[in-house]
Amino acid sequence: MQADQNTTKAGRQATAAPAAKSVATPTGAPAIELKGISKAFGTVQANKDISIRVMPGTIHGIIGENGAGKSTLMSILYGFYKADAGEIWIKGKHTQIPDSQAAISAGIGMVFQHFKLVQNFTVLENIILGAEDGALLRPSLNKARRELKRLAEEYELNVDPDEKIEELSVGHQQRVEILKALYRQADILILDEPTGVLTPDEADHLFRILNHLKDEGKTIILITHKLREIMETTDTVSVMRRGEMTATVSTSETSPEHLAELMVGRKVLLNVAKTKANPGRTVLEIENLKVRDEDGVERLRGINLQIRAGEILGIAGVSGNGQSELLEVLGGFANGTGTIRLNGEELDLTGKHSDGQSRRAKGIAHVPEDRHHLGLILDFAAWENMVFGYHSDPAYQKNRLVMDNAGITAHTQEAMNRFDVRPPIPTLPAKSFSGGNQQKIVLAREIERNPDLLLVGQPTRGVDIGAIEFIHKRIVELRDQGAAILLVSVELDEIRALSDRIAVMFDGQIMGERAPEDTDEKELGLMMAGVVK
Amino acid sequence: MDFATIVELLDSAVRLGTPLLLACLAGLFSERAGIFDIGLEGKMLMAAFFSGAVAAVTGSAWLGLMAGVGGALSLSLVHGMASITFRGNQLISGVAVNFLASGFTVLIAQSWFHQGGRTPQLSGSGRFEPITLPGAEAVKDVPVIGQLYDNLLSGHSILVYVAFAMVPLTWWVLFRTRFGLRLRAVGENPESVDTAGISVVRLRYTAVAITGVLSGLAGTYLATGLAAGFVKEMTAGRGYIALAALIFAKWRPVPALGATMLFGLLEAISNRYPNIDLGVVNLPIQFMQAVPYILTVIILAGFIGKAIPPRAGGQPYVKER
Amino acid sequence: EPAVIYDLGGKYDKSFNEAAYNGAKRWAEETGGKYKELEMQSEAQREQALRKLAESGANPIVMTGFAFGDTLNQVAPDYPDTKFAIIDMVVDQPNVESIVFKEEQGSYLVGLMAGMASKTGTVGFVGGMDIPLIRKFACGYVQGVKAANPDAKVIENMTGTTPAAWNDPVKGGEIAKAQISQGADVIYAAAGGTGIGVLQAATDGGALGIGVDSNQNYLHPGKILTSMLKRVDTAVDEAFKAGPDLKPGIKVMGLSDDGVGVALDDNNKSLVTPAMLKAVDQAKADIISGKIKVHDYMSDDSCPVE
Amino acid sequence: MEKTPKWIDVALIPLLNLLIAFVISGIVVLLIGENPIEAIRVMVDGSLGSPYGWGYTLYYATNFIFTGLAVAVAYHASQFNIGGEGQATLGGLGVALVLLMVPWPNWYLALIGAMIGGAVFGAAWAAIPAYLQAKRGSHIVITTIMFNFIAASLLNYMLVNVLRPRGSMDPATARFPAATHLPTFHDMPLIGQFFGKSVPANVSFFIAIVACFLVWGLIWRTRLGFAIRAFGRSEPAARYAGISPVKIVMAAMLISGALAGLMATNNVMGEAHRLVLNSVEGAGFIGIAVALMGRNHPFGVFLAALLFGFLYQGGGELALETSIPRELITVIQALVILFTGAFDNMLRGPIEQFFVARANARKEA
Ligand SMILES: Nc1ncnc2c1ncn2[C@@H]1O[C@H](COP(=O)(O)OP(=O)(O)OP(=O)(O)O)[C@@H](O)[C@H]1O
Ligand SMILES: Nc1ncnc2c1ncn2[C@@H]1O[C@H](COP(=O)(O)OP(=O)(O)OP(=O)(O)O)[C@@H](O)[C@H]1O
Ligand SMILES: [Mg+2]
Ligand SMILES: [Mg+2]
Repeated sequence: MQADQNTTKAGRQATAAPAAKSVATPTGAPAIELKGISKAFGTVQANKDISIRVMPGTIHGIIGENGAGKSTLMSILYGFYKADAGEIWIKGKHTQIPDSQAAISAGIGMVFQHFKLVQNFTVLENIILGAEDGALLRPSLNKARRELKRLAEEYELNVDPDEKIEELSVGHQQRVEILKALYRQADILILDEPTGVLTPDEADHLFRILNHLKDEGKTIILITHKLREIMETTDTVSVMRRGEMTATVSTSETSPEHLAELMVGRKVLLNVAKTKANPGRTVLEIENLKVRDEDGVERLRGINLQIRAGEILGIAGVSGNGQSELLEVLGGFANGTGTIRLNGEELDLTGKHSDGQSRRAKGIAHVPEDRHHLGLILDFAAWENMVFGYHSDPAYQKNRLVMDNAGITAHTQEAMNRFDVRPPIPTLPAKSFSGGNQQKIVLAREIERNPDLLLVGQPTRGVDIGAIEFIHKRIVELRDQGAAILLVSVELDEIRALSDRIAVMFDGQIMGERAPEDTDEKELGLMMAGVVK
Repeated sequence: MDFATIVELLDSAVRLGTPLLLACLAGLFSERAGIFDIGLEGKMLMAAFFSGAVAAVTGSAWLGLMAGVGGALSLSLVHGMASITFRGNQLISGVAVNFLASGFTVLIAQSWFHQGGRTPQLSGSGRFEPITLPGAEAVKDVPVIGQLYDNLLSGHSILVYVAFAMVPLTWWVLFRTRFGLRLRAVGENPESVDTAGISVVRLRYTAVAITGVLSGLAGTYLATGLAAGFVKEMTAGRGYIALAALIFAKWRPVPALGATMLFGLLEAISNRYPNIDLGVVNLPIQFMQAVPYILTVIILAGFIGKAIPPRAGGQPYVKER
Repeated sequence: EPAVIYDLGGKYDKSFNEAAYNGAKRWAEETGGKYKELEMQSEAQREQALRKLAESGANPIVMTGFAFGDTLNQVAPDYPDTKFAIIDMVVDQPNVESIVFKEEQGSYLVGLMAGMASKTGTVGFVGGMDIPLIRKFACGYVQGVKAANPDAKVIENMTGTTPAAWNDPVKGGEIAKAQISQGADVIYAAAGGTGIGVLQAATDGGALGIGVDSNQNYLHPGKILTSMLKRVDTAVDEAFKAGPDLKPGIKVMGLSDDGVGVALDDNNKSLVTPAMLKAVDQAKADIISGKIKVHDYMSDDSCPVE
Repeated sequence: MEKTPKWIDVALIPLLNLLIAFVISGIVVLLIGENPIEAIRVMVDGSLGSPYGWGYTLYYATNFIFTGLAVAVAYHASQFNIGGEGQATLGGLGVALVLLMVPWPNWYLALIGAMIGGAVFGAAWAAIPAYLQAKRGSHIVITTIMFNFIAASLLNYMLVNVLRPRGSMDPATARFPAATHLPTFHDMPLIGQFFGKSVPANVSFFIAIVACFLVWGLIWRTRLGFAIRAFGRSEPAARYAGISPVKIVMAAMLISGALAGLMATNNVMGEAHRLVLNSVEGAGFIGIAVALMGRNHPFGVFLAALLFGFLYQGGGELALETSIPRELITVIQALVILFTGAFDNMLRGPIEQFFVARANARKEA
């Protein structure tokens, strides 16, 4: 779930650009043509009347915000979901794709955003699954072993065929997925956000392979959030927004700014009105913080940081470099070693007092990265979510036994009004609110506590522009009231716009600190890649 | 304890372990495919009843066998519909299946035979009689080997040999065939199977059906091999012990043989020696009866190696929320 | 309208409860009367069943099995106008007739036959629930066996410690098989429904079985040496006949009044030798005359011959 | 999806499922050659048609309220406790020990003692599976099943080898002293005149009702309840909020076990006045059906317990009056669990789709 979702990186800095126009396609039958595809999940319309054509031997990019419907569309093409309406044409032929078997027969292979591998099977077993020749395994395995060797040589796709998937790195697992498709002789390959989980090196390797495949005449659809990748590798690109296909353009005729605007639907202005910080006493001091995960891998490798009252420290970095672990330790739900001092007082990192309750009692508020899994109980009403984590606070108790539900509801009503949560109905379950409004509920809960230290992870992920502006404003306000704020975001622009200081994390370490005005995207990018200290 | 006693105990363990073995392998297929099955008890009971009833009426153990398997299959279908088609809670479904069998068998038995919820006593061809293996008579007096052959290996009903043959067969199917590969995959990650173009639903129904057949054999053996007819609640918790054995065996066929035979031996010992005096403590019969359950708890607690169930086990496969 | 309540084994246990059922049926056939009957399904239901019948006006109410004792002791005073009869247990209430049998006497006779029929000199006994009543059966049996063959060995096993032991044929069969492998060639099953499995296993294993309570010779003709008859049927029949005039107090049924005995019929004719018949008749006469004293386990909770 | 009105979820779907279960049960009755209408008449008559019937119906309902609440409380912490049977068994042992070892002067002091005994023993029996789940990840369903069997063996041992009075053949304890007998409905002012001397329904019924209110308050009004529900809905979120999984699993299961154990005040102390084998009679399992039917809400549990009390008593009468065996209830119980539990989506799917379609149509408009 921690996939790197660099939603609208370029979008935020986009400026005016010419209106979108579909490019004229070359002659010949398209490899893929979708006509009028629609798909609803319950009341969510994930795809609305989508049409698209992809010419053979090209790399076609698809971009769009979180939840725009990209994965859904590709899953329909691959027969994983059934469309409610629409037609699929493959190589000029109207093709029914009721299930993945049909897609495979039509020469389509797909590498999903979340890999579909059997963890305790070997590479070989995963490769032949569903593509066995005959009822017995041995002949299939032998054949696959030979074939794998050939593919490995041809495409630099080396993996040990007898290794179990769970022993492989994410990058290698992805290779197995690509090998699976190639083994099935796919000539149309769909990759859903393949680079989100890769190191820059691995990503480069992947694109070399993709280009190689393209040169062989294969057709590739690439979903990504990273405009740079689109610009560097694709021939054409489609943009999706809220379930609709807003445009398809030739990559050579567009610019990142233009794409960003297409993606978001309007010109994007992102000026956070913010005065210069006025830092006071040191609130948070972290010394030599180390964290190991369940498998014993060191996720944080000696972090040192300080944050003062009235300043925002932004942590930039590709996701998966330890940011989540940092927030978890500070938030009290992961253990670590080292020293953390809040207002000069040392925090318990392993013992009885290293939990969310104790942290909150000390004045640490936390807007978690993943609001659905951590920040909210989706089945709880808004009023219950508004005190979630603070439910033991004496202010919310009627007496020693029972909670003051009526009081909490009234308090929630006010908070919802102040934070412009729509609809402002405290009794509605959290799952009934849209993503942006859910985020506002979490923010309201944490900010209204007037914490000494606010931890914020990805505060605007999947949130629309209007809400983004509002959320940023509240964070800055809190800073101006004298709180120390630790901001973690994979959106460089957000980091740059909000932070008073920027620290870059790579591989569990702080690569260095910069003042936002003294640095640029390029330098930060190199630091995030671990190249520059 | 002399050699003859040991052979006799082992012989008894084989008889008592056989229904456990069949039920355990039954559960293995289902759970390997990701469908938890705490309804083994009910399926065995259903099979015991239908096999007993049909064998009593027709006088044919083989017809009884078919009826028994049919009875267990029908409950498998119920469990399959609940957990595959309607994506219900597999544990709740299993509980319901057990109750259904426990009530239904007595209800029908009473209505058909008016013998207080049991079937008439089976005799002759209504039962699976012991089979004497070739040469058993001849070698019977040869010490050790002959005794083992005559007493332990020979003289069981056909279903016992079927059960033992099922062990290597299950292993082979699971690890050497396409079907086995897919079955294991669907229990670990159904999406991998789905995206490989294989129907998760069909695969899981097949697995559940195999479970029905095997638990049908288990119940049939109880009523027509081990005993001579159905009496109410005659499974007496054996389905749960089979489940315990399955966990004990970590969902693998060969260890399943070991686990079920161990539990069979425990039962044989407690039949023979109600109280076991270890000198220091005197183990009462109630303790002996609880040993399989206690062992299972210990295994589950991870004190003797961790038992990791198939990863997708117990969860319905839901594509669209 | 009289009523009978069967214990957990159910009225078709082919043994104890079935004997009661046969008695009730016989009464109905002879008198043309109607009676109510109930089968216990669980331990906790006893009181409700008893009260239900008493309140419905049934009189007398006969129940089979010691397990009703405690409950009856509670319920009987609430229905002073109803007569109760309980089999196998003594309940001291003014409206209760307690019917007990001298099972040791009948068991002695079948033991005698077993001792004579055994070729290996080893015989078996499979009891149901481990309670003094069943030990009483075992003790009489052992005495009979020893009377026929002082060197004979008797293997004794109980099926369990709870009422479930009355209804576990699979376990009964396993125990019988174990006894056969230890050399037993005659096995006496005093275990209610469990006995069915014992007799089956004995037949399968080439040993002779001995049935109990009802005449079970027909279950495996030619393979069952005899059955120890305990005339629960007579007891029920008589209680029904007495109707509301049932005489409270203790009624003991033994050899002298044919309350217990051995079953001889066409099914076991081939197995019973004239010598056996003679020995049984002699022993019977001696017991009635008091020449042979068969020890009653329940009189002192011990068995002198073991 | 939340587009469906609440009453559909809490009333319509359970009732429809119940209806299906009853219709199928009726078919089963037909199948065995009996008349289902007559069967229903006998059941209604025997369980609701007289104070005698009510006395038993409410007695059984009391058992089921306790076990149903036990399942429900655990369920709110997403723990599926099917160990109610074993916990109630141990509760019985606790009650018996308390009543036999202490010379209680009167019933209400004895009741307090018995409640503590039953609750502590029931909770203790739930504690081990709970601990193993919380600390070692052993699946609570399997461990509680195992603990049901172990409880049966333990009780068997205690009754046969320890608690059976000398000379008695029953595997049962001695009678509890008369001072500890609970007042039945017959002994109560006002209502006493309606009920016969023998009705088993007793003051425990009111304790069960109080328990419903307390559980309701616990789950929806207290901090602990808040934490239990939060943990039950999302374990990661609960950890984020600083709610300790171990504490919640333990707390919920201990309360659950205690509730199951409290059942013994009704059946052991209130009715049998001694501890016999299998005194629980499957009430622990019926608790599952009751909780499912009652949607894990104490009020729903109360209604469902009444329903099952009716089924149980009516089924008993059925066995007395007709030739339909008592096992019919087991079948009905199974069908109720099947349809309200496992087959829940069968109706829910189409019904929700209907409402989604309606919502979408409205959106279009
Ligand atoms: N299986 C599903 N069941 C219900 N709703 C779904 C399902 N999959 C996706 N959705 C919904 O459909 C919409 C489109 O989702 P989709 O995954 O296609 O977006 P995406 O463009 O791939 O986003 P991301 O960039 O986050 O991967 C979202 O609102 C999502 O919540
Ligand atoms: N996982 C989900 N489960 C149930 N309903 C959902 C889910 N995700 C979204 N919805 C429903 O879909 C509607 C649209 O949600 P979505 O998050 O796509 O809104 P949005 O248009 O992106 O708004 P925002 O910009 O505020 O995020 C919501 O009102 C919500 O009811
Ligand atoms: Mg996606
Ligand atoms: Mg959104």
